[in-house]
Amino acid sequence: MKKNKNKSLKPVIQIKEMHKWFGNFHVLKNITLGVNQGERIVICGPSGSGKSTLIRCINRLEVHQKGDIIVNNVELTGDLKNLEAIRSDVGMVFQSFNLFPHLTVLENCTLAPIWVKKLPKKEAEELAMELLTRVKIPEQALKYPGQLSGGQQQRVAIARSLCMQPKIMLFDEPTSALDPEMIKEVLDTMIELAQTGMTMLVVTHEMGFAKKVADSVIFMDEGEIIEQNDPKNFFNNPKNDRTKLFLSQILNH
Amino acid sequence: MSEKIYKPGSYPDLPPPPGTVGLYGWIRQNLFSSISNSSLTIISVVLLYYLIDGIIGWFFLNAVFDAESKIACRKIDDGACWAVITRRVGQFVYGFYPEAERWRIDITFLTMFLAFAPLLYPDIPKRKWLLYFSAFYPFFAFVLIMGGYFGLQKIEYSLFGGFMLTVILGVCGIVCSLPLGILLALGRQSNLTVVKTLSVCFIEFMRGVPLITLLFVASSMLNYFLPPGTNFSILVRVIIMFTFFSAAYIAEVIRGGIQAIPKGQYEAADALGMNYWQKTRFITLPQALKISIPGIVNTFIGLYKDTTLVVVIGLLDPLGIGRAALADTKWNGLSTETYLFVALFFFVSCFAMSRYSLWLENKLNTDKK
Amino acid sequence: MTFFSNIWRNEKSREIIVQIIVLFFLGWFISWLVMNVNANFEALGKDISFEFLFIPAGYDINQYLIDYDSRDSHLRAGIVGLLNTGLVAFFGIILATVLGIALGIIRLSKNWLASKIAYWYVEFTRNVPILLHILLWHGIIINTLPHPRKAISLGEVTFLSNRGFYIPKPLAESGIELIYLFLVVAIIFSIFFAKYCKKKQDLTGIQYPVFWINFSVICFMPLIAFFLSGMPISLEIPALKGFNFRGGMHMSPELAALTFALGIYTAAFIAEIVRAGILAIDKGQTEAAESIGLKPSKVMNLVILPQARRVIIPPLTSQYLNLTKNSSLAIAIGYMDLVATLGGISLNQTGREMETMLIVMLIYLSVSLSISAFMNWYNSKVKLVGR
Amino acid sequence: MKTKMLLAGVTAGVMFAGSVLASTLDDVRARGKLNCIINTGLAGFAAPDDKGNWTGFDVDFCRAVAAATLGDADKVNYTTATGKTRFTKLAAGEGEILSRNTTWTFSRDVDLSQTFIGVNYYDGQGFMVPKSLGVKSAKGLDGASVCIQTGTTTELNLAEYFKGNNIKYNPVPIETNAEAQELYKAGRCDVYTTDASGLYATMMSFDNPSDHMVLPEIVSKEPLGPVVRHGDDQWADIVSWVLRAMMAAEEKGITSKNVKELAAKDNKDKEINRLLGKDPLQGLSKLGLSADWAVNVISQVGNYQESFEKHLFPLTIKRGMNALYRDGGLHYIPPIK
Repeated sequence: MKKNKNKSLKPVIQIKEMHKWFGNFHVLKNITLGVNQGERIVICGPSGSGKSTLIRCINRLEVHQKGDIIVNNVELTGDLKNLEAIRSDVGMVFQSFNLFPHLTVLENCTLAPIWVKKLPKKEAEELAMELLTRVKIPEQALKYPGQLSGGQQQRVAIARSLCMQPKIMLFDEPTSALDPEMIKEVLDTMIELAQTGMTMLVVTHEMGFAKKVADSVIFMDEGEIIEQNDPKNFFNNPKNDRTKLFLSQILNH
Repeated sequence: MSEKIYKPGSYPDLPPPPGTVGLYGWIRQNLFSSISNSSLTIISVVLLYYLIDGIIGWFFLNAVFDAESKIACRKIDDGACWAVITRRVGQFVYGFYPEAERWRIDITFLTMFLAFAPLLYPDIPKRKWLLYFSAFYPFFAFVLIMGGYFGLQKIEYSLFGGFMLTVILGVCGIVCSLPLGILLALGRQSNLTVVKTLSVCFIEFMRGVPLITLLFVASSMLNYFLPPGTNFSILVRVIIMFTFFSAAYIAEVIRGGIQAIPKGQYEAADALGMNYWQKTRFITLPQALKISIPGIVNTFIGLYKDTTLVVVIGLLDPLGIGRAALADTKWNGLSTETYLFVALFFFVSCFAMSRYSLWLENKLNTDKK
Repeated sequence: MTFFSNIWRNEKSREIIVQIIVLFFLGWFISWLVMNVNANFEALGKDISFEFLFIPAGYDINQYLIDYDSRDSHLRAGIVGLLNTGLVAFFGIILATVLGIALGIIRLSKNWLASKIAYWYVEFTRNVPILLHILLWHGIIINTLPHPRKAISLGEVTFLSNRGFYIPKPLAESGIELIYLFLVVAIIFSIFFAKYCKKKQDLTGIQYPVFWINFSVICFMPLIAFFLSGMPISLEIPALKGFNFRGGMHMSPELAALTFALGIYTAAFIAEIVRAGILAIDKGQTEAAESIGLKPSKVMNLVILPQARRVIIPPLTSQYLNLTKNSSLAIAIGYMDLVATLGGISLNQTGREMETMLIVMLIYLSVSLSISAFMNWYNSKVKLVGR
Repeated sequence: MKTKMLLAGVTAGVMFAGSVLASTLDDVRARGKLNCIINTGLAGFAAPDDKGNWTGFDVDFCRAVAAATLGDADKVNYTTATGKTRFTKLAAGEGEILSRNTTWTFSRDVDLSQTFIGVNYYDGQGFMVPKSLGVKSAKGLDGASVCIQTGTTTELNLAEYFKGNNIKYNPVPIETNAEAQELYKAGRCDVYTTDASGLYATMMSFDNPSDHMVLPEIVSKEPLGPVVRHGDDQWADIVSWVLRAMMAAEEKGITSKNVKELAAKDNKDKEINRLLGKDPLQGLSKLGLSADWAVNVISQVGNYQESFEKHLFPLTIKRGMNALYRDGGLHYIPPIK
């Protein structure tokens, strides 16, 4: 896949010396990270390394205790108005889909646009259908999530986030809960999304995806960013020993 | 030995071994599978025989269904004297509601099923239209029962009694306690310490004291807490207490429902930028209430049974009507018949409700897959 | 203006503001209630005072576990009532537990008929209000049992009549100390023996029938002492004197009816809890236990019951609590419990509704709170360790 | 959606029954009905018949007050109360009158802040036993089980009497008369004690009344009468003069049969004229009653004697203390002037 070379260098996410603790446990240590508009970043690392926590801090699902996070020029603090603004600009896709089981696929997609963005119902539904078409499941619109396969559910979840017309998309291990034959359909959707120039932060172990799409790959361990590099260098000559060990473990099985 | 090539489907279906299917097989498996099992069966049969023999004789064969008085009953036969019921069945059902106006109660209760149907059976056809009726029903029922409007004769609370009173207390109690229970459940799950503490205190207090003491409060002390001159009818005061009492239990049921919702649901809603009330309205409550319906029905059954306690503060529910009947010279001494009749009424209605709750639970289980 | 909007927009300060508003309304509401009470009491010429607790009650109580006389105070009458509540709750809980567990197990029995009978029994009892159970049992006891003069006697020492059940009362004489001593020794021995056997099994794998050995030691040691010391226990046998039996231990029809009604009603709920608790254990647990070669009795004792207990005990405790609260319906048949003494006759004689009901409610509340505290402690203790 | 509907239900559930800021009489008139608190069931005094109408001696008094204030004896709502709940129900404003064989005592009058407006039945606590027991005096009741109706003065009288005579007994406290009756009949207790009137009422309800007897000892004074709340003197006066009017009517020979006739003509006895509205009664307007109030009471309910005969004679209760003063009883009526 051809990489998108003409990206603006406008930073959309700036994280500076950010720390986070769960009780006494220091999960994130001195994280500094900048993401430019249109950049695609893949975060990998062993389980428990804090990568999920990191991206959850970006839309304040987790509250960081020290340092700054600035998203779209708005600083994340306890201010509720700012939070609302950030959350409608940042979409998130979860490992376990988290679709609302009591609503149809269409209702899942229109709920937030109608109530948070205050779109008229008709407009919201049109937008939702358009995005469902984009993730290739418009025919499932009136079904309930429980009636869909895992891959389909995850694609609905992506469409649901896109309905808020976000500027940034966060993916938290979007394929880990899926059967192998469904991983591809989700990854394809994500690749298509990447081609539209969306800013994406993806926590995943799918190294194929990283090689294909990512502008840069981050390796985390024990709450620290160990290494950040473009995919070619990251996979071919990792600098850090821990990165080498990690790559040898996940690539050689 | 000639080699046989196996082809799928070529082996014939054989009948099962004898004695494992059919009536005989069923009896053998379920009643006489071992020595201890067989003896249990025999004991049960003997027990049942004596029970049924005694009961049928007293209940039906030797019973008297109509007579002038207890003495007249005893002259006819020595079984149960159901005349105390048949002669006063109107009182047992309607209390002292004027006879000419009883059709109003009949209509109210018949339409009640129509009003509840869309809430209790989600798959009912034309649900939406019925829901409008349900919303309108409380006013309809209130006007019809109380009167005073549209040329209907006004009826005083003190004439209410019998099963009608039971149903009114139960239904009003549960309908009023649902919103309060929901608020309490949300309060108990709230991050705000003050709100949480208040909800916990209220819930634990109501669940900690016997209902009878709350009814005493309703009957004797509630007025002290209101501005001088305020005067509620005892019926309203009792309904208030029932509401508080069952709201505490319903809050706990709904809290269970809320806790059963996976954390991911809230995270997804957060990520979409919803605020607390939007999350509560669109995500938490629809899911929590659906899970809690069987629990709510069970709470209702409990409340419905507890309405008998109002007899202690002098209201004439079926039990009170029964006791008033026993105070009548003619029927004195027929307590077993009276109590059994009331017990039977409660059994039939509560059993029906618990079957409904069971059906719903199974349905929810299959829905979830 | 911006200052206030900033405060309102901040997560933390918004929470604090909301809580202050709630507190303000709460304070206003409470003071409104207090003002109303004051105004009403002034209009009626009443006051709030607990002095009535110390004036003579003036009425008699038919059953007391501590000495009581009509000249004792209302406070003492209340304590007598509280003890009576405790007594009936104690008997009721024992009956409900035994019956409930038996029914729960019969419900799961492979015998279709027995299981059906248990099923209908449970349905019949739990769908009829407890008050009716109490009234029906009371009616049955006083209407079907004979007058004391025609009492049913079992061996001329135990009597059943509509005045209740009379059984002989053991009276201690000199020399009884030896029996107590032997009992204490037996219990201490059992504890050490159990520990010893456990250790022995851990080390060598040898298993002893510990339960049976300890059981017989605890039973027989006091019995031996009883004969050694020359049988120092005599029985006071109830006898018909005047209108009633006198002497012996007596269970009044009200206590009996209440015990039966509460026990039988609660047993229906306990049966369901026990059944659900056992069914809640995954079938795979039994299969796994059988596949490693455990005997059926060991499967039950070592695998199923420890897990089922965790599921059963919390709802069981709340049933016990319900039973205790339901015992307040004693008032309907004239059993003198807490509600009938302090919240009944005392209230009525003194006209102190506010004070008496406050005391009664606080007592029930503290009982139920301490039970739920215990339950929380138990839950946290047995909680499965999970990720 | 659902929550909205439920809220609608709540609004319907909150039903005010009006307030009592106005005078009691105005309240009753505005409502068009008198609220009267009566017994849950005591033969002869208050019990529902098979048709659901309350009848009895106490019920008659409610009817009389309704006749005097509203002109129609049927305009009464009956609220039932047990011995325990009656005072609180009255205090809570659930009725304007408590007409439920209630004993007039100092503490009830003063401490419980109620107004006893007179005595309509002189009673005393007695004991009923089955004749087969062979007891001739209350002093022979040592060791007996005694059924008591609670929420009354009964348990105090009993404790005092037995204590004074050093007799041991086993009290069985009961909430209502109906239950006490059941227990006594089933032999749960040897003795039933309550007001003698109640004992006679109970006895008559038995299959064989002659198998039982009321012991000669009357251990207390129980003047029974209607009660109203403290604080509305006008209302207390109305209720007390309704009671006196019924007794005065008996004294003057006015009955429900001849009251219309007497009211129409000029009687020699000026007291009759004043009572029946022929001659003006000073201050009647202060009570807020119409001139024909007593006519309404007597024509619709009857005089004291009629009510007594109708409800209490069937229980074999004799007039005794409850006769008029001139017949040797205790009822002495102040002059109607």
